Amino acid sequence: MEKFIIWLLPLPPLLSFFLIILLTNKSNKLSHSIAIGAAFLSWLGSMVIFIRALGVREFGKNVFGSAINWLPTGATWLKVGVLIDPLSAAVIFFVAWTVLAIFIYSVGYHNFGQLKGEHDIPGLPPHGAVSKDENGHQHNVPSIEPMYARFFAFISLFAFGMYTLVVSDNLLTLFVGWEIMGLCSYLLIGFWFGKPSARNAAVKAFMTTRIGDVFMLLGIAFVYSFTGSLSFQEIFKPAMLQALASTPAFFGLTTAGFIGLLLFIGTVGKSAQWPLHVWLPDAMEGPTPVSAMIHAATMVSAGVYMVIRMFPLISAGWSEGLPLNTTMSIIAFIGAFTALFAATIAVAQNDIKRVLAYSTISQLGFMIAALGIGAYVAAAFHLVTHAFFKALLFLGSGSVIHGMEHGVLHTGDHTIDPQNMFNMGGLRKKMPITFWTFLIGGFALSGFPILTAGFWSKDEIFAEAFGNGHLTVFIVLAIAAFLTAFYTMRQITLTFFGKSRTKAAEHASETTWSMTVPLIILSLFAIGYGWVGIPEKFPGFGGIFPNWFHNFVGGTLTETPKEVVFSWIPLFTSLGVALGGLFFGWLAYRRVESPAEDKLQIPILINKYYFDELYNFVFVKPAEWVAEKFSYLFMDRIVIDGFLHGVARSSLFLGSLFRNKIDKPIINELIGDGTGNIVKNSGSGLRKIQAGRIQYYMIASLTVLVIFALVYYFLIGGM
Amino acid sequence: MNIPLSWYLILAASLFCVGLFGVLSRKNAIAILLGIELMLNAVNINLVAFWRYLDPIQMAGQVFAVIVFAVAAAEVAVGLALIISVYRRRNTVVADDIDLMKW
Amino acid sequence: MTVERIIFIAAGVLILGSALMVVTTRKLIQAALWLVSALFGVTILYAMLQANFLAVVQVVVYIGAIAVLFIFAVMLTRKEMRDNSTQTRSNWWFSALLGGLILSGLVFMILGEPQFSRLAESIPPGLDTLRNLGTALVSPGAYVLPFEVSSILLLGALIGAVYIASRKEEDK
Amino acid sequence: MVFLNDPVHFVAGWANGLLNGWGLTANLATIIIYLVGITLLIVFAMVLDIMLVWVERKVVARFQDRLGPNRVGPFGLIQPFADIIKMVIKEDITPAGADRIVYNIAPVLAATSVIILWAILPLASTIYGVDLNVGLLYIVAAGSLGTLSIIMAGWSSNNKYALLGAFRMVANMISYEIPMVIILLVPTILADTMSIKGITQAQSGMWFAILSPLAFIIFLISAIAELGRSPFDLNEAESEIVSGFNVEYSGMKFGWFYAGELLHAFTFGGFMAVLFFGGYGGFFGLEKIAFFSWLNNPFAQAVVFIAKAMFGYWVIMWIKYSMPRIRIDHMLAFNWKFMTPLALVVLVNTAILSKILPPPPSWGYTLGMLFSNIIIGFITIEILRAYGRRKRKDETRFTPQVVQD
Repeated sequence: MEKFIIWLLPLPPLLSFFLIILLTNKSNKLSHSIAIGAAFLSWLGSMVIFIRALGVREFGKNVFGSAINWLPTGATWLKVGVLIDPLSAAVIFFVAWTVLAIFIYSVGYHNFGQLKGEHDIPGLPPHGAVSKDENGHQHNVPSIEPMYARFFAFISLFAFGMYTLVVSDNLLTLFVGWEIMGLCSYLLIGFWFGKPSARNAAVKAFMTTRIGDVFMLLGIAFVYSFTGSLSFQEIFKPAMLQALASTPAFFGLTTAGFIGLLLFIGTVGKSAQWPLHVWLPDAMEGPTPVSAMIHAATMVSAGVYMVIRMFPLISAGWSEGLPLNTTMSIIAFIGAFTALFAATIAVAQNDIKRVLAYSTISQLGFMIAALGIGAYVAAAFHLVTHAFFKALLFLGSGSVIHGMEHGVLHTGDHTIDPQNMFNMGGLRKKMPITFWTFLIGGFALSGFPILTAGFWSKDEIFAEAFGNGHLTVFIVLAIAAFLTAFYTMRQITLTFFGKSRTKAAEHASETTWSMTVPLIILSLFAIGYGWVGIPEKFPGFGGIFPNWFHNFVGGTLTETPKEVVFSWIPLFTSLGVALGGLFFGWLAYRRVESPAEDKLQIPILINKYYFDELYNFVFVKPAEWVAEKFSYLFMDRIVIDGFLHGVARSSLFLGSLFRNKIDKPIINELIGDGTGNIVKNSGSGLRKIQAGRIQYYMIASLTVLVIFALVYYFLIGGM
Repeated sequence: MNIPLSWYLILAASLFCVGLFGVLSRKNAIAILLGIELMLNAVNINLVAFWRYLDPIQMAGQVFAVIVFAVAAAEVAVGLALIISVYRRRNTVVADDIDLMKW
Repeated sequence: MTVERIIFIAAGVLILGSALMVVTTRKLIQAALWLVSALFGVTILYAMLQANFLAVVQVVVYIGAIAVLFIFAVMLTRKEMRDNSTQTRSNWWFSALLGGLILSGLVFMILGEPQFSRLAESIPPGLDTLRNLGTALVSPGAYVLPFEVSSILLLGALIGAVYIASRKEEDK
Repeated sequence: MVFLNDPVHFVAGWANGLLNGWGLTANLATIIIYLVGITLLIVFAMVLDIMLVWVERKVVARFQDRLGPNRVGPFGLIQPFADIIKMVIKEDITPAGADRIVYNIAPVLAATSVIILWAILPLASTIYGVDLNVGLLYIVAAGSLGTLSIIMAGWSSNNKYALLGAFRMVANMISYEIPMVIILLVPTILADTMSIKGITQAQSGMWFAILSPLAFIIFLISAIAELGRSPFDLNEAESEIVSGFNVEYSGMKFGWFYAGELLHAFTFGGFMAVLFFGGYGGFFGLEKIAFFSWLNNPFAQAVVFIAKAMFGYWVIMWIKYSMPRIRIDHMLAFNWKFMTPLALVVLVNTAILSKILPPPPSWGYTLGMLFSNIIIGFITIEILRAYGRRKRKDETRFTPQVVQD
C-alpha cells in the first residue's frame, strides 16, 4: 500500500503539467484548479506516507521501498525505485506543505480574477488594468498575469521534479529530478523573458548550476563504476562503504572522499554555496512564488538533502570523536565561510528579496557546515525548519511587494521600486496579517529563543559544533547568526515600522486570502516545528516533548548518533547572538529614512565583494577573448576553414578526374546505359504479351493448360 | 430415369466449351459475359446431375447450384455496371479497347 | 428410345443450338435472347432431374433478372458497336480449336470413367427434396456458412453495382 | 357419382382406356392425354378470357355511370366475339426495321406467360393442372417471362416510344417483383409449404387475409403493379408515350397482349383467392358442417373459386378505374422506400410470431397474427402521416409569397 502511494506521489503534478500545456492552457481557472488539485493529491499522499511512517517502530530499519528493473546492463539490471526512510519522510513532509502553500499563494499573487491589462504582453510582468466602478470612477488595479496557465504548468513540473528527487532510492532518478528542477528554475526565473535582466538571470542560474551538475554527474559515474549500483541501500552497505573508504583515489583522497567531494560540488551549485553562489540573488527576477519555491522549499533544499543523503559515503571511515576527514573539512569550511560571507552581504542589501536570498545562502551554509562537522541530524533539522520559515519569509515579502505594487498603481508613480525597502515603512498597520507572519518568520530566522523553530535547530548546530570541539566553526557560525538576527531586524524595521516613506507605501493594502492563508499556515509551522527537536537535557523545556526528530532522523544510519552533551556555552551564545542581533538591528534602523543614513552601505558589501565582476574578469572576458581571437579568427578562419577549403579543392579535382575518366565512359555508358538498353529492349519486346487484353491472357493460360494436359497424358500418364 | 449420367456430363461439357469459345472469341464485353453465363450454367448442370445421380439425399449439389446462382447474379450485376461505367467514360464496350493498364 | 431420352435430346439440341447462336450471332440483342433460350433448355434439364426448385429459380433469376439485365445493358451500350460490324476477334479459329481440344479431352475423360454410365435411381417416396434443401441451406451442421457468405456477396455486389453504375457529379 | 367427385381423373381414365383400346402404347396414351388436358385447360382459360372482356367493359361502364356494351346479343354478351373478329380481320403490320422474329414471338410469349399460370391454379380439390411444391416461385417465374415478352416487344418494334414504354414497364415489374416475392413468403410460412394446394388446404380453418391483412394488401398492390394496370399503368400511358411497348402492334398481335393482360388480372384475382381467401375451400370450415357438405363437391368448389377470383378481379378493376396514374419516380420510390421495407417487416413479424404463438388451430394464433398486423399497419400509417406533415410544412415554408401590388 505504502509502496504504491510512494510510486504515485510524483505523478499528479506531472499529469497536471501535461494537461495544462496540452489541453487546458486556454482556461486559467481550469489550469489552476488542475495544478492545485494535483498538488493537493500529492500532499495527501505525502501525509499518508508520513503518518504511516510515524507508526512504524524503528522506521530506520523498516523503511518503505520498492524497486523495479529498468535498464538492462548486460547481465544485471539498473534498478530504479522509491524509498521513504526517516530522512526523506521528514523532507517530504515539508515539501508537501510548502508546495501546496505556494501553489495556493500563486493564485492570488498572479491576480487571478482581475481584469486583463490592455498593455500586458506575455513575457513581461502585468502592468495593471483600468477598471471603472458603477460611479464611473477609474481605478488602477492589478491585472492578471498573461501567462497564468503556463506558470502553473511550470511549477507543476517543478513539483514533479522535487517529489521525484525525494522519493528516489537511487542516484539516477535523484539526478533526473535534480535536472528537471534545473530546467524549471531556468524557465521560471526567465518567466518574464521580456525583461533582459530576467533573461540574463535565467542563463546565469542555469550555467552556474550546470558547473556543479557536471561534477555531480562525474561523481555518479564514479560511484557506478566502483560499486556497480546507484541504489543508496547498495552503496551504504557497510562492506561497500569500507571498501570505498579504504581505496585511495586522487589527490590523497579516498574513493569515498573523492566521490563525496564531486557530489558536494553539485550541491555547491544547487544550494548556491561559495564560490557558486552568484546565481541565487539574481534569480530573484522570477515571480515571488518562484523565489519561495526555488530558494526556500525545494531546489536549494535539494542540494542539502542530497549531501545529507550521501553523508554515509562522505563520512565513510569517520566516526564520532575522530578528527574530520579531508572532504568533511572542506565541506565544513565552505559551509561556515558561506554562512558568514553571505550574512555580511545581506546586511547591506536594500531589495527585500535580495536580503532574503543572501540570507538563504547563509542559512544553507549553516546546514553545510553542520554536515561538515558530522552533525547531519542537526543539518536535516535546520533544513526542515529553514524551509518553513524561509518559504514564509519569501511569500511574506511577495505579499509586501504585492501590497506595494497596489500602492504604486494607486498613486500612478511608476518610478517607485516596490521591492526597495527604503520605499516602504509603516506597513505594520496597512498589512497586519503579512506583518505578523513576517515577524514570526523573521524571528524564526533570527533564532528568537524558545518560541521559534529557528532557535532550536540553530541551537542544535551550535551545540554540536561546540560539543564536538569544532571551535572555529562554532565562532564563525555565531558571528553569522548575529549578523542574521541583525539584518533580519533591519529588514523588519525598514519595512514595517516607522512611518511610510513614500506615497505608495501609504496606499499599500492587505492582499487577498489566497495569499494570506498560506502565510498563516506556514507561520504555524515556523513556530511549532521546532518543538519536535528540543534536546532532552535542555533546562526547563527538555523532556516536555521527547527529542523526536533526533531519534527519528537519526535512525537513518545504522548507528544512531548520540546526542551531544549539554553545555551552557552554546545556549548562551545562541541566546546572545539572536537577541543582540535583533536589538541592535532595531536600534540602528528605527530612525533610518534613506540609504544615505545607513552606515553599512559600504561599497564592497553592496557590490557583494565584487564576485560578479571577478567572475566576469576571470572567466567571461577571457572566454570571450578566446572565442573571438583564438577560436574564431585563428582556429575557425585559418586552421579549420583552410583545411576545409583544401579538402574541398582536392575533392573537386579528384571528383572531376573520376567523372571524366571513369564515370562517364565506363560506368555510365557501358554499365548504366548498357544495362538500361538491354532491359528496355527486352521489355519492349516482351510487352507485347502484356497487352492488357484479358482474352489474350485467357487464351494463353488455356493453351498452356491444354499443352500440359497433353504432355501429362502422353508422356507421364503413359497410357 | 434411363438416361446415363454421362449424357448430362457431355452436354454440360459441350455447353461449357461453347461458352468458353464465346468468352475467348467475342469482342464485345457484354458478349463475353454472356459466354460466362453459359459456362456457369454448364457447371450448374453438372452439379445438379451429380446430385441426382450420386446422392439425392444429401443436398450438396443443389446447395452449390444455388450458390452459383448467387455468384452469377452478383457477377452480372457488377460486371454490367462496370461495362456501363466504362462505356460512359470511354465510349466503348470492346474488351480489347479497355486496355489503359497495358504496358 | 424412351420419351425421356427424346426430351433430353430435344433439350440438348435446344441448349447447344441456342448457345452456339449466343456466341456467334452478330446482333447482340439476339444473342441475349438466344441466351434466354439456352437457359430455358437448362430449365428443362433441371425439371428432368427433379430439381423443381432450381428449375423455377433458373427462370426467375436467369431469365427474369440476368437476361433482362443483359438486354438492358446491350440497349444502353448499343451506340458504339453497330450490330452489322464483325463481332468476333480475328483469331476466333484459335479459340475454337482450344475449345474443341478441351471438349474432346473432357468427353474422353467422361467416357473413360465407367461410373458415369450409371442410371439414376428413383428418388425414394416421401423424400421432400425442397424441404431438405431449405433445411440444408440454413442448418449450422450443413451449408449455412456458404449460404450466408453468398448472401453477403450479393449485398456487396448490389452496393458495388449501384456505386459503379451511378452517374457521378463530374460525369455531368 | 365418380364423375361428380373426381371429374378429371374419371375422364382421364376413360380416355386412357379408349386410347389403349385403339392400340396405342401406354406412354403414348399418357402423352396424348396430357396434351389434350393442356389444350382443354387453355381453351377454358381463353373462353373465360373472352368473357372477361365483356365483364371488364360492363364493370367499367358501371363505374363510369354508363351502360356499357348492350347491342350485340343479350346484355351485349356477344360483344367480345365481335371484338375478336374485328381484331382478326385487321391488317397485321410489322414495322420496317423491326426484328421480325422477336416481334412476332413477343405477343405469344406475353399470352403464354399468363396461360402457364393456369397449370398450377386449382379450380377445385381434384381439378388442377399440377401441384408443384414450388408453386409460389412458379408464379414469379411466369411473371419473369412476362417481363421478357414486354422487353422483346418494346425493343423489336424499332420505335423509341415502344422502347421507352418497355423500359418503364420492366423497371416497374422488376421492382415490384421484390415485395411480391417477399410477401409470398408469408403464406409460405403460415401454411408451411409452397404448394398452392397445400396453402389452400391450410386455410380451411382461417383465411390468411385475416391472419395477415397487411400481406394481402401488399400482394394486391404489387400484383397490380406487376399487371401494369392503373394506377401503375405508365407503360401504356396513352397521353405520354402513345400506348407504350405495344404501340406498333395491331390486329390479333395486339389482341394477344390485350387478352394476356385481362387474363393476367383475373389470374391474379385467382391467386389472391388461393393465397388469402381460402381458394376453392369454403368459408371458415363451413363445409365441415353436414348441412353444407355439398360444398365439398368439385363443381361447387369450382364455382366458389371462380366467385372469389371474380371478387379479386373486381377489386383490381375497382382500383384501376378510380385511381389516377402515379409518376414513374414516385412509383419506384413507393416500391423501394415503402413496400419493400414494409414487406420485410411483415415477413419477419410473421416468422417470429409463428414460432412463439401457440400452434395454428387456436384463437391465440389468429388473434396474435391479426393484432400484430394491425399494430404494424397503425405504426406505418403514423410514420406516413408524420412524414407527410413534415413534407407539407417544408413545402409551405419554401413557397414564395405572392407579392400583392
